[in-house]
Amino acid sequence: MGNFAHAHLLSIIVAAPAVAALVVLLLPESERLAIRMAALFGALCSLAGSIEVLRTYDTAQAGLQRMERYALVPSMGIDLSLAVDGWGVSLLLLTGIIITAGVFASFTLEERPKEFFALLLVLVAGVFGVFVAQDIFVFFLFYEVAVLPMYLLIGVWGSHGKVEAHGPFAFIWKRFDVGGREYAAMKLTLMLLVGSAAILVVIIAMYFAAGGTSFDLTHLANTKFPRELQLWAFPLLWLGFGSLAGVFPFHTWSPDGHAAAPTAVSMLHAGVLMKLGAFGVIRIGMMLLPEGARYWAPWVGGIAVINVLYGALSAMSQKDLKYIIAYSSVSHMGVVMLGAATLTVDGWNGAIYQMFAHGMMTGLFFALVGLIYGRAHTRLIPRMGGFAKDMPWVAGFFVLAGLSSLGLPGLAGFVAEFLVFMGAWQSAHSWWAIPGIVGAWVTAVYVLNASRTIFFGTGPSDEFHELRDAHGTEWVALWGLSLCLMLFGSYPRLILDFIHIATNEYLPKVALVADQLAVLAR
Amino acid sequence: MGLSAYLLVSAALFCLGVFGLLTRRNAVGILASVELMANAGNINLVAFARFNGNATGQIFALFSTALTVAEVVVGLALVILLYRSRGDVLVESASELKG
Amino acid sequence: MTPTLEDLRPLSLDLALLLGAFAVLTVDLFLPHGRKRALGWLTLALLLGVFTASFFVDVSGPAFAGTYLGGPWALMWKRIALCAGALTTLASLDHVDRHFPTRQGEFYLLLLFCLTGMTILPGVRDIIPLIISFELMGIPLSVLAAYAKTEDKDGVHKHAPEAGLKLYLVSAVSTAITLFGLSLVYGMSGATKLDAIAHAQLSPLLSVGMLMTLAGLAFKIGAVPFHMWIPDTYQGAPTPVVAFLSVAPKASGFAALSAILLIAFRANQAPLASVLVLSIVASLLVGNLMALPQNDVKRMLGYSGIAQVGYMLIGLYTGTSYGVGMLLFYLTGYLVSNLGVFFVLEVVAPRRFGVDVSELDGLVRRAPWLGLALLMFLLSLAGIPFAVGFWAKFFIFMAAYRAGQTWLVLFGATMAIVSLFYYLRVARAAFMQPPATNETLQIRPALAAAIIVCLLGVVGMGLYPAPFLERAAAAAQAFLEGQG
Amino acid sequence: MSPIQLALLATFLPLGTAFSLIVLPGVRRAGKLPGYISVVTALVALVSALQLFAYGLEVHDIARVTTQWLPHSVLGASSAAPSTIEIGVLLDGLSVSMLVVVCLVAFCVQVFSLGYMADEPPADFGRYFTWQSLFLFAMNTLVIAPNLLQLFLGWELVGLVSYLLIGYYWKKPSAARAALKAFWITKLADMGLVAGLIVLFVNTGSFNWTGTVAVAGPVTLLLFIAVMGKSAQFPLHVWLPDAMEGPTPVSALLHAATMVAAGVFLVARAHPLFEQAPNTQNFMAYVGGFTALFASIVAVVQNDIKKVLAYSTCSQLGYMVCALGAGSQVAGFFHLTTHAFFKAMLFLAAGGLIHAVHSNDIHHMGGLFRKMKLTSGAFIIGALALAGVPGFSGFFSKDLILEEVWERGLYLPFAALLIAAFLTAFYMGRVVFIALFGKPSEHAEHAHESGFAMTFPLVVLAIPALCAGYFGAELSGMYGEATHFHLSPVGMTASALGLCGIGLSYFMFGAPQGGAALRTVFAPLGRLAASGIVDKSFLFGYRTVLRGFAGGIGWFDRYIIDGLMNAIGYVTLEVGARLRPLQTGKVQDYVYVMVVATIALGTFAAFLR
Repeated sequence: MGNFAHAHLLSIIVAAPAVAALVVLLLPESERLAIRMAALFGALCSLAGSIEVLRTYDTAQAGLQRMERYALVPSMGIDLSLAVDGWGVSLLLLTGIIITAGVFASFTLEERPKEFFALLLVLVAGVFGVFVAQDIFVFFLFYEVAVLPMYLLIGVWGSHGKVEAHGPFAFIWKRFDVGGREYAAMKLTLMLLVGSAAILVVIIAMYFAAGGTSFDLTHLANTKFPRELQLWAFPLLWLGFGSLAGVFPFHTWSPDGHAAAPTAVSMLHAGVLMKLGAFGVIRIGMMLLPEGARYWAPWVGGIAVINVLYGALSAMSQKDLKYIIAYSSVSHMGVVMLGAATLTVDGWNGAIYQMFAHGMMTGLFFALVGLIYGRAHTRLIPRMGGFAKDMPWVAGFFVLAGLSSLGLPGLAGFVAEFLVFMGAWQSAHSWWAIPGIVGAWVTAVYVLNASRTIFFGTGPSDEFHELRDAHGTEWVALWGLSLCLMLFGSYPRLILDFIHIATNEYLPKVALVADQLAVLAR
Repeated sequence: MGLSAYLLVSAALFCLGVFGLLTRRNAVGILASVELMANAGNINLVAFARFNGNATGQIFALFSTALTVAEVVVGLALVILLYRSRGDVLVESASELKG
Repeated sequence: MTPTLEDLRPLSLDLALLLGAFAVLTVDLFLPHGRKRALGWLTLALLLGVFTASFFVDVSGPAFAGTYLGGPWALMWKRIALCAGALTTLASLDHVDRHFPTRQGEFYLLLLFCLTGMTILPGVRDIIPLIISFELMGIPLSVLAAYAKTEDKDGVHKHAPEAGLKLYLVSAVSTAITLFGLSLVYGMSGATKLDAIAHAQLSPLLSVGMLMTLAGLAFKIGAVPFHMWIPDTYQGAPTPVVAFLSVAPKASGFAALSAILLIAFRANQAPLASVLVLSIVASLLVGNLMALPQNDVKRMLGYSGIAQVGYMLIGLYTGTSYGVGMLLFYLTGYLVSNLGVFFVLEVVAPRRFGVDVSELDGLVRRAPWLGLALLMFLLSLAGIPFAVGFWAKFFIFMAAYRAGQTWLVLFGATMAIVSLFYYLRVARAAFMQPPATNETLQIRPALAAAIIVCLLGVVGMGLYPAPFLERAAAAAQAFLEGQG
Repeated sequence: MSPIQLALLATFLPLGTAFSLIVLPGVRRAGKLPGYISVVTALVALVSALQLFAYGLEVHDIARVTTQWLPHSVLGASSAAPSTIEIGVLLDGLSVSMLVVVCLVAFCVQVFSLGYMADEPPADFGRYFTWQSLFLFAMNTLVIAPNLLQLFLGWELVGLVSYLLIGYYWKKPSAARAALKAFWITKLADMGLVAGLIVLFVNTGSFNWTGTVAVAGPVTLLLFIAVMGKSAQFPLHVWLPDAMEGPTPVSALLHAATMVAAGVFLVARAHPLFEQAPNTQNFMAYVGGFTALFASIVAVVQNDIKKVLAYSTCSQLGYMVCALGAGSQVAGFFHLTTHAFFKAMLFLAAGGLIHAVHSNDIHHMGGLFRKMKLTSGAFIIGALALAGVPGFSGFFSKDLILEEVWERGLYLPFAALLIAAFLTAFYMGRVVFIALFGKPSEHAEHAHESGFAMTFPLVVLAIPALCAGYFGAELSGMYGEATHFHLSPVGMTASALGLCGIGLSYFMFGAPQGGAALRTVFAPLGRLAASGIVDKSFLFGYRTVLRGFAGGIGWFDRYIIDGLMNAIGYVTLEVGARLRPLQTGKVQDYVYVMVVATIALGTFAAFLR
């Protein structure tokens, strides 16, 4: 048994949530505790597996490890092949942490917990799958599985928030229930699937260009695709995956989606799912289409810079707490994309680390926001004030998450942002670093301003009589994520060493030629 | 008489059938028009058989006739059904399912 | 060449079906009222028996001097037809027993005739039996569509005659057009064998004939612009019939189209290709866009079916064995998904033939597993992973890309997103709305079994499509290589 | 214990304390216990620091240990050895001296806080000492940094603690705002530090301050921007006066003695870098000189005793920056040291006074000298040191600065510093004469001498405030070249001006019926200061420009970008709805369409061919 588990650890990590989902579905609705425990068990299994993968990853050997391969459609070369590299190791861990925290944060969910946890676990199985899939087709399958449950999760368990109709398109608002959860769910699903459609086209194109025999990532990575194909395919991948990563202007599902989503779903979605998009851009887009990546890198970086500043400024102008955090995700995912676009070691390290750091940070944020919303029954910041009196810990955690998001040293966000900015300065477009740094400051402005308005000053007013601090299982999520933020902020090598190994292995295939070209150009 | 004459007749018959199909309001009339169209095809088959020098066309025509007969039987049954449900056999009146 | 008994061997399954049909007719005469339900079971047993037999009886090889050609291709289609028939029978048992208790025999008889046409058609290599078997499939459908007569005791089926009439009239016209076209084709080529027609010189009159033939066949599958009967008929006909109607003519139509287009017209495709592309684009656009504002689920499914036909036509359009194989696979996937949706509708609204979206409100609260099944069917139709529909679309796209039609892939993928909107609308009603009534849903075991089989098909093929896929590809290859 | 261990002890013990207090709410709320724990921690740190100091007196470069913090490599770089980004401990004269200053002041402030904060509710009291311990950790991290990266880590952390402690009274909206303002403005300036670090690293491959750097100019300029923020140089000084919303001991520790001096420490640390950038140095000298002058002018008209001291801190930091700009690491750092002692003492004493009268206004204090002899005495010693009266520590360091600036030929800053010296003496005199000797106010009726906890630190701090100047040679030897004090005309002038300032203030505020006429001279100055032009520009920049722009972006995103996305969906739906009437329901129409379509497709096919 032990040997079996060891040999199929990756499958187990992916399958554990799926199996747990099935178990949850089979349990009767009345057995709420059993349902929760099953969900928790599934999440914990994956987390433990992720930690074990991290522990046993052989850094000396590097490369892909724990390869598992099962034929799926042999005639077309589709294999269910799983393996883990330095990036996978870290992102698996992130997913494990977030789902565990997510389950804890919504442990006491009252409304239809059975379906909720089942969908949540299915989604997470998809996420795990994406991070370990070594077959581009299977990658895509898992990607879709990770994206789709969102529709129901938001649509059924989401919350409403009205958006006023203004501007030239106001008449459309009247037709749509803008701000409603069903609107948000539909918008999110459709926008993300448009991206999927673009990805699908490129996957097919690459498959045939590589001989039409295999979808294996390594095989494709070793194929030199014609320049023409790379040039048209890369932007499709970038925008396709980018729509999930919140790349401007395809980010607009994010504020509505995150605002409407229930706590655990926001945590997972902003915490892990958006990373899938960025991961896809790097792992599929840049690594398989290096020439395209180099050609489009200025665009990727330029848009990412817009994302960083635009997201931050948009967040600043919001009054709805969830919208602020959602826009901050857009801004921070810009940092990831910026790091990716630099095509430097530091930039890529930073990008992956930012996924990791932002995942935990935004997970913490959404856990807190859910908690505040659950007690205050409003998300409008101007109505709040002085909440720290009744919920001091929540205030503290909120500030902590904010500090991480603005890149305070000692917390995980700093390491990532610093690396990305360093990478940006080393890249061919040094100026990218400047808006990036400014974006971090704007983040400081809006995040701390929000926490001041919500928690500090006089108050709370009489209408908020249900305010109380976190309790029960909520503590686990909050403490877990906070401690992770501090741990990975002060000792980043815990993860960064793994990331570095993979970056060192992958980047030369993408970027070294760029340097050589630059030399030639001079 | 050459082949083209037969073809012209059949084409005319076919067009006549189409015309009737589009202009008749009575379901029975429409059925008759469809028969005209089908028989235009039959004329073709027989004529071609004659000019191609094999009998396959004639056999085809036989089958085709049988086919149209079967069709008309069902069609008339439906017309009766229509009449029973609405009291007339105007096809226009059967237009509640739309959009 | 005189026909021998050996000529009947490749057709043994179809003959068995035909004999079974007569058996049903005979038994019907002796069954008292109130016991007619047994006919359904008899039909089901027959279909399952034939289906099982298809794995043991060798039905390959030519018959009647090459008029018929048995082989993997014909066999695959036969099995698809038998599955569709068996599932429809299973789902119709209660419906027929409740609504037409005295007319059960005819119902199953018509169904079996229709199926016989379907099973014979794919192996036929001559235009005369082709059109005969095609009509054998087609004519009973018109009757079935209008099967719920006005005097039905519930008195709510006044749309049924309209649905039947529309199907019938358009069908008759299309038959006439096909006949006229085939007569021209025969005239210009001097032959009725598909292989022989392929050698004909291209002439204007032949082109006209080909085009008219195609137009007639396009009507059956419901490709734009020959699609207009579909939504009306779907809305007005009894649900189990519609379920069958949504797959049977499509299957036959595509089998016939493949035979005509890829064998008979294989040398003269050029003028047809552009027409086909127009039809594909129009089908995808019209089907998807017009499905968007529909409130009646069956009507919406009608339009969505038009869009699905657009995807299938892509496979045909590529003309490659790969593309045709994927068309076959697509059809298989479409069959289980689409039947599944209609069966769920039958559970939800057994008395009415039109089903408003709001009737599905809160379905998942009233019957969780039914809701889940509905969701899977819808996702499969929309082409979402781990449901068979995804693989189907994916492979169609692969085929299109391989044939150099990158833009079709992009267009098709985009339209798939549009389709998601209306499919999710149904899912939304089932999952997000509060239930309209607290009435518990009666799910008859037979119907439940049919739904479960469909669900297993959707999920099973979604998780592990390889065997089906490889069979479909092999069948298509055999077909194009002239091995039947 | 080895020096490294001592340094780590002094750094991480406070962290341990802070962390334990955070995660153990029971201990944190246990009355005075957290205070005692924290004080003991600070004492241990102080002892360690003193021991290190003893080492340092003998061996200037004690030890340097680093460890990899982040992996790093450059693609295509030929070097086989992986380059890394490091953190660690560097112990040399400069860092151990600073360590002593930090630990000593922190210890004194914490002891003082035991008394000053005694009335706070237990939870808040615990929180206060948690942050105090955290500060000690952060500041020590900064001090023992072996390279600019770690210095930056500490730099940001002290900024964080500053934010937390200014916002200690978070229920007061003004305190919450002040905390925010301090953080925003220092963070704004820190962008320069981040950029500087990155440019430095990318060009040299390390964060060290040694070695020749081709881009020294831009790097130092960027670093200096951060210094301006942290050390409250004009125009980024606006947060410092507001920071006085924090408890007074916090002001003493963070916003007078140590944290704000971090900027000066940075420049002193990175002296080798700055030496390579004469332009930056000149710029620094001018900024420092102007700040010294400007802040002392504003200080003259303040009535809030903490605001006076805050502006005075600004002004003195200006001195230090100016000295560093003149290229004198020794002078700048020496003044940092002396200033830390006497300014901390001043603040603590002021805290004692405030505690006694429950008001910050100097006019409410009047005549406290008689009631609080010890506290007032400490205040007076501090004031004299600050005014640069010969014999007090401030005299020596200020003298050294003026000399260096004069020698460097920076006459304009020199003049500014001289005037500032005069004004410093004047405003300190004003405070002393009004608050300690002035007309007794009714607020001060019940005032009495503070308890032991609040007087003991004053005594401890008074010693270095009085005598630190006499050890200038030894101290400067530790962190630069040994500089012996000598009388010079420059120093004499300054001292004379200082005495004049005191005299003038006595004449105006101390003497009975002091020259009211002379006060009118300062009226325009007062109005200028009260208008807060710099503050208002910042407010305008934030409220109108930044928030306005952000509002615009938010609107654009919601209603244009998102509107477009919605429009796509809307158009699709609308097209579908508009197509519906085509399906007429009349079967003849369907047939018609079929026929026409067949003909059209035929024509199309024929045409294509």
